[in-house]
Order: sequence, then C-alpha cells, then structure tokens
Amino acid sequence: MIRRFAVFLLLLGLGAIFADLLLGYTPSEELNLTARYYAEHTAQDLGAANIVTAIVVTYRGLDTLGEVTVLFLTATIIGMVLARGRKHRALQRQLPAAGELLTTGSRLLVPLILLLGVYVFVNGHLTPGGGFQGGAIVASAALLLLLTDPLKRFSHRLIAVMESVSGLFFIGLGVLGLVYAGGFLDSRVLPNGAFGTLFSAGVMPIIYSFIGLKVGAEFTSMLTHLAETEQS
Amino acid sequence: MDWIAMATGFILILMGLYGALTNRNILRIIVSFSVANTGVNLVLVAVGYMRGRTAPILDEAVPMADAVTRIIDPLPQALVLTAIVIGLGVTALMLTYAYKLYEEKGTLDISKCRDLKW
Amino acid sequence: MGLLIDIIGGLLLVGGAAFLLFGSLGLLRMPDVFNRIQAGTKTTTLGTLLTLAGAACLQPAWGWKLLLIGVFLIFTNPVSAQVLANTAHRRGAQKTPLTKIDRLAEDREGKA
Amino acid sequence: MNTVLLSIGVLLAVAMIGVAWLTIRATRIATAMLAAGLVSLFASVLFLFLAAPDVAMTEAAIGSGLTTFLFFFVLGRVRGGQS
Amino acid sequence: MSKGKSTVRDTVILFATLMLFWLMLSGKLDTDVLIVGAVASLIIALLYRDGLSFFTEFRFTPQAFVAGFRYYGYFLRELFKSNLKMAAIVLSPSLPITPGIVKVRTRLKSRMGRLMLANSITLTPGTLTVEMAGEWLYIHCVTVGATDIEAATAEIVSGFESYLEVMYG
Amino acid sequence: MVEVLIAIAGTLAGLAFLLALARFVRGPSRVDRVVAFDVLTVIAITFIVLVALVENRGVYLDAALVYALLSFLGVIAIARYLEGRF
Repeated sequence: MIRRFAVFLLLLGLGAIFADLLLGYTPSEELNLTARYYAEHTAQDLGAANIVTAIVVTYRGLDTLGEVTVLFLTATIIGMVLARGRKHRALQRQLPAAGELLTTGSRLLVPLILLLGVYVFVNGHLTPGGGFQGGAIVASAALLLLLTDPLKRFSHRLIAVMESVSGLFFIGLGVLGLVYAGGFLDSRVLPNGAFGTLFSAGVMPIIYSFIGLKVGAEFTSMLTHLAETEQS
Repeated sequence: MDWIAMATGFILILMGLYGALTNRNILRIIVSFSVANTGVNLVLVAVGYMRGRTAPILDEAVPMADAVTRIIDPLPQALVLTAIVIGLGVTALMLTYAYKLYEEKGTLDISKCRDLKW
Repeated sequence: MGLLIDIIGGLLLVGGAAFLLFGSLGLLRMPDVFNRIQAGTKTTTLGTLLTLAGAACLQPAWGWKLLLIGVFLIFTNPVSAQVLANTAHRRGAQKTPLTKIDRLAEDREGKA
Repeated sequence: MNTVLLSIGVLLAVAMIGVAWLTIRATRIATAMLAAGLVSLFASVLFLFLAAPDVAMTEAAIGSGLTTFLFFFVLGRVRGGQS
Repeated sequence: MSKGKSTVRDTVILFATLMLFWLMLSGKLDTDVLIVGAVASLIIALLYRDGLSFFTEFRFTPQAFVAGFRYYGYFLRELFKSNLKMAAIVLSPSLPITPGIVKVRTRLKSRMGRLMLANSITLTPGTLTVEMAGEWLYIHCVTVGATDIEAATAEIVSGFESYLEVMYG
Repeated sequence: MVEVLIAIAGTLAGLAFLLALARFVRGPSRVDRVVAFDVLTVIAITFIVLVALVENRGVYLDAALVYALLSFLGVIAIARYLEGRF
C-alpha cells in the first residue's frame, strides 16, 4: 500500500514537471546557430544531401564510433552470458518443419530483403536511412531464415570476421581522414563529387556501408546467440 | 503537431514508469521500459520540429539555396537515431538477463528474487 | 490532360481508402478468426495497391518505388496470411457455427 | 489539407495512449508485447509526420521489428514462468 | 520439385532479378548506380545459394511470356471482382456467409508455380490457402460452393492453374 | 480539387484505422490481435503515402518500403511463437 502511494507521488511529481515543461514550451521560428551552420555548410563542404547522415557520420563521427562500440560490447556480453553453462548436447528437439509455402516464400524474399538493406545503407547520404537501418534490415533477413528453420545455424566465425573487418575499415577510414583531411573521421578524403549522385560526399557512403555491415553482424550475432539457447 | 507529439511523449513516459513500478513480472517491466523509451524519443523529435518546415534532406523539392528557411533542426534527429539503436541493445541485454534469471530460479516474479535484499 | 490524370489519381486514392474501410469493417464484423483473416488482410491489400496507383498518377516520378512497394506487398501479405491461418487452425481456433465443412480437420484426425 | 494530417496525428496520439494502457495492463503477456510493438509503430508514423524520415525508418526497423521479435523469442523460452 | 538443374543458371537468373530490383529501387540509370548494384547483386547471389527468384523455374518460351501477361490480366480481373463481392458481403446487414474448408487438387510441380498459385488463391478475397501438402490444397472459403474435390478444383484452382502450368510447369 | 480528394481519402483511412484498432483492443484471442496488427501496419503504409503526397517529398516512401517488410516479419515471428516452435 505504502509502495503504491510512493509510486503515485513520484509520478505526480514527474507529471507536474512535465506539465510545466509543456506549458512553457515555445516553438522556435528560426534555426538556432548550430542548425543554421549545418544547413548552410553541409551541402557545400561535404556534398551530402541528407544532413542527418552528415551529422551522424562526420560532424559527430566520434559519437557514432562510441555507439558502435556499445553495440559491440552488448553483443559480446550477450554471447558470454548465454554461452556460460550451456550444455553441449545434441539437439533433441523434434520440431515440425515450416510449411512448404513459408519455405519457398522466404527463399524468394531473403535475397530481396538483403538487397533492400544494401540499398538503404549505400544510399545513406542521399535518402533517409543509413548504416543502422540497413544493418537492422540485413539482420531481419537472418531472422527470417531463423524463423523458417529453427535449427539453422549460422557460422559464428563468419559473423565475427565480418564484424571485425568492417570495424577495422571504419577505424582505418577515420585515420585516413586524420592524415589526408581535417581530422579523425573527416569524410573529405575523396573528392566530394557531383551533388546528388551515388559517388559523392567523399568517403561518407563507404563509412556508412561498413557501419551497416558491422551493425548487421552484431544484431545477427545477438539473434543467433538467443536462438541457440536450449528450450527449457 | 509538435505540441501533440510532446504531450503524448510525456504521457507515454509516465505510463511506462507506472507500469515498470507496479508490475511484478520482469518481462512486463521490460516491456513498460520500452514504452517509456518510445516516449522519450517522441519528446526529443518534437523539440526539433518547426511548423511549416520539412525534413533535412536536400533534393529537387528542397534546393540547396533555401535550405536555411525550409528545413528543420537536424540535430535532435541524429540524437534520437543513436538513442533508438542503443535502446535495442539495452533491451536485448535486459532480456538476456531475464532469461538467465529464469534459468537459475525458475520464476520471473521479481518479488521472489530476494538474494540481494537486505 | 494533366488535370484529368490528377483527378483519376485522386479518385483512385479515395477508392483505395474505401477498400481499406471495407476491410476494417469486415475485420470487425466477421464472426471467427479465418473469416477475419479473409476480410482483413486481403481487402486491405487491394486498398493499398489502389492507393499506390493513385499516388503514381499524381506523382509519376515516384512510379518505380511505388511499384516496388506494391510488389513487396503482393508477395509478403498472402504468405503471412497463410502462415497465420495455418497457425490458427493448428491451435484449434474456434470456428463459427455457420461453418459447413472442414476437410482439413477431418484429414488431420484421420491421420492422427 | 493540413487539417486532415493534423487530425490523423491526433488520432495516432490517442491510439498510442490507449494501446500503451493495454501494454501495462493486459491480462496476457503476449498481448502486452504486441501492444508495445504497436506503440512503436504508431510512434514511427508520428515521426514521419514530424518530418523525421530517418528516425521513422529506424523506429520501424529496430523499435517495432527487432525489439518485438526479441520479446517474443524470450517469451517462447520462458514459457510457463509467466504470471 | 525440379532437381538436378544447373545451379549456374539459377544464380544468373537470381542475379538478373536482383539487378532489376536495384534499378527499380534507384530509379535512375547512371554508371555508378549500375556498378554498385552489380557488385551487391553478385555478392548476394553468390552468398545465398538457396535463393529463388520470380524467374528461377520460368520457361523462357514465347508461349510462357504470353501466358504470363494473360495470367496477370486474369489475376487483376479476378482480384477486382472478388473484392467487390467481399465488400458487398461486409456491407450487407445480415452478413450472408457460409464458411468452410474445402480440399482441392493441383497438378503443378515447380516450387515457384505452387507458390504463385497459393498466393493468387489467397489474394483473391473469399478464398484462403490454409495448408499445402503434396498435391492437396486446403482452402478456406467465405461462401462454400461445391464441397466435393473435383468440383471445387474446377471452381477455384483451374483458372489460375492453366496459365501457371504453361509458365512454370 | 485533388486536395479535397486526398482529404476524403485521409478521412476514410482514419476511419479504417479506428475500426482495426477496435478489433485489436477487443480481439478475444491472440490470433485476432495479430490480424489486427497486420491490418494496422498496412493502413500505416497508406498514411505514409498520403503524407508524402501532401508534403510533396518522394524520400518519405523509403519508410513505406520498410513497413511492407515489417508487417510480414512481425506476423511470421508471432505466428511461430504461437505455434510454440522457436
């Protein structure tokens, strides 16, 4: 009873704060200084059409590096926690196979989903989307395979190799930016190219593609680790 | 629109916290947290919105020259992008621990886990 | 000419939305799971296809992408409807008393 | 024209709150998870209304897709431990 | 199931289909788009060997192409007709339905042909494939017509099957 | 003229959304709720197309592509869970 009351009080206080914030909120009419800088300079300096991508990959590239690291740590911890105490016994589950329609349908759709993922992360600097979304879509393709055949096993070695190689290339491109351009993760290693084409915005699409592969590998590794736990 | 989204986001945060504090099943607590997470994202995106403007992507519809007067603030969007991805990582971690806990104790009721209580 | 195509596109949009409404109405009114799947998922698929066609009339430059969304829908939606119906049948979902015949249940019982 | 978008936005917001109530107070835990996925879905459409297509795509692919799947996956593993 | 066919042919067809999809996604025909699309499609086609595409078991004969076009025309016509019927059912106050699951037979052997048949049957409202086992299809109908196997086959399946048989075999 | 038609379409789609939502809230069994989930995702695609038309931004359509995929994956995942075979 006391607990309920405490929860109620806490929520009431938070609600009061939120209501105050909400009533005091005045929508701004003009872009603030940072946003104005991004709006004016992104297209000329970096050649990227999608300003959000420019911020994620170049202006705040270190943030993204940290984010990818956090994801990597999460995937590793999940793997370690789930691998501990797992008994290496033969799979004894008797699972009926998926129906013929689902099998054929997934074999038809998986390549298309993979291609959609590649499109999303290669075109990150032109259209909405980018490495994280593309990586999630690539992982969805792996998920579809897992759903169709629960006993399917992906090669952990392949996933790990893909993950680390993409990570290495990501860091390597960042260091190249340090050597040949303004600083770490600067995208102007390659020329900017014509605005609005696929090969533009320096190394931005390449970096985002590697982020996409890395994120896709990390998500896939999380999913496969969870899938390999035995049903209790 | 921004005002509506912001109010909805705040209400979602409150509801998520309420659910997380009053439920006893760990999985339900995690689900409530994910609702609160969505609410936070909604509030952050609503802060960056400006009326009558459009997405920060330059193409035929929004030429480079009048970008300053036509696009909205791109920075909150980049932040929320990060937040969503990290949110998935955190959720996956919580779920993994919930599974491990169930394997050890055979229950998901949080009031039964009294090992660390003093 | 351009105006005519615009109006056709707008009418297609309205027709698509109307089919969405019929689908949802069927989803609400039908008595059991299978009929709900029938009314819900497929009428809405046609509704969305019509909406996409209408948008393609209004903005011809988006045509390819709209066509692609349509193709994805045509190939994903029936598969998910089938999987769902199969699951419902396997779980022994309740069938409305109006049901005349169920060959699948007969055959499954015959085998088991 | 903008009034229609605005009313759809209000509709989405109200639907989100209703479905969130279902999330924290559903009798079955699977329903709660499904409702959480639905909250994410509506939030994603609302992001698009707020002129943030990047965020909308991320929320759709990650928040509504992979997260819901992870929930159901773990729920399938701990079947019987629900209360 | 057609086994023993050259996998090289399948891979090439998958590659071509993926390339087509890439061009539809991009919507333009520049050199850089083509290069990146070719590399991505090639990697996916080589990596995922089980992949099927719409044309994997397609017979590349003139009759098959003609049948394909006529199939799509027939399919769209059926789609509209049955959707209107469904709308009438939903809107009528008394809800005149007599649902049931009937069993029908198909002659199709190829995987793509069977998938297309099941999808077509499902997409036309009023009929829904519930299970496919061997040559038997179990179909849920909102208004059951004939209940015996041969008559139901003639009613539901044969329209699509005659075209699909020419296309895929 | 076209704006009026788009407005009518938006209203009808909104009504459809409400009806499907009612089925989701009421739905006696979980399979009913999954069907409603599927229908709501498909209606969301219509919303996206309408927003793209009103705002005249073709780039919004990329999100609709992801949705078309998502409804499929979500429904199959939940159906597999309900069958009890993960």
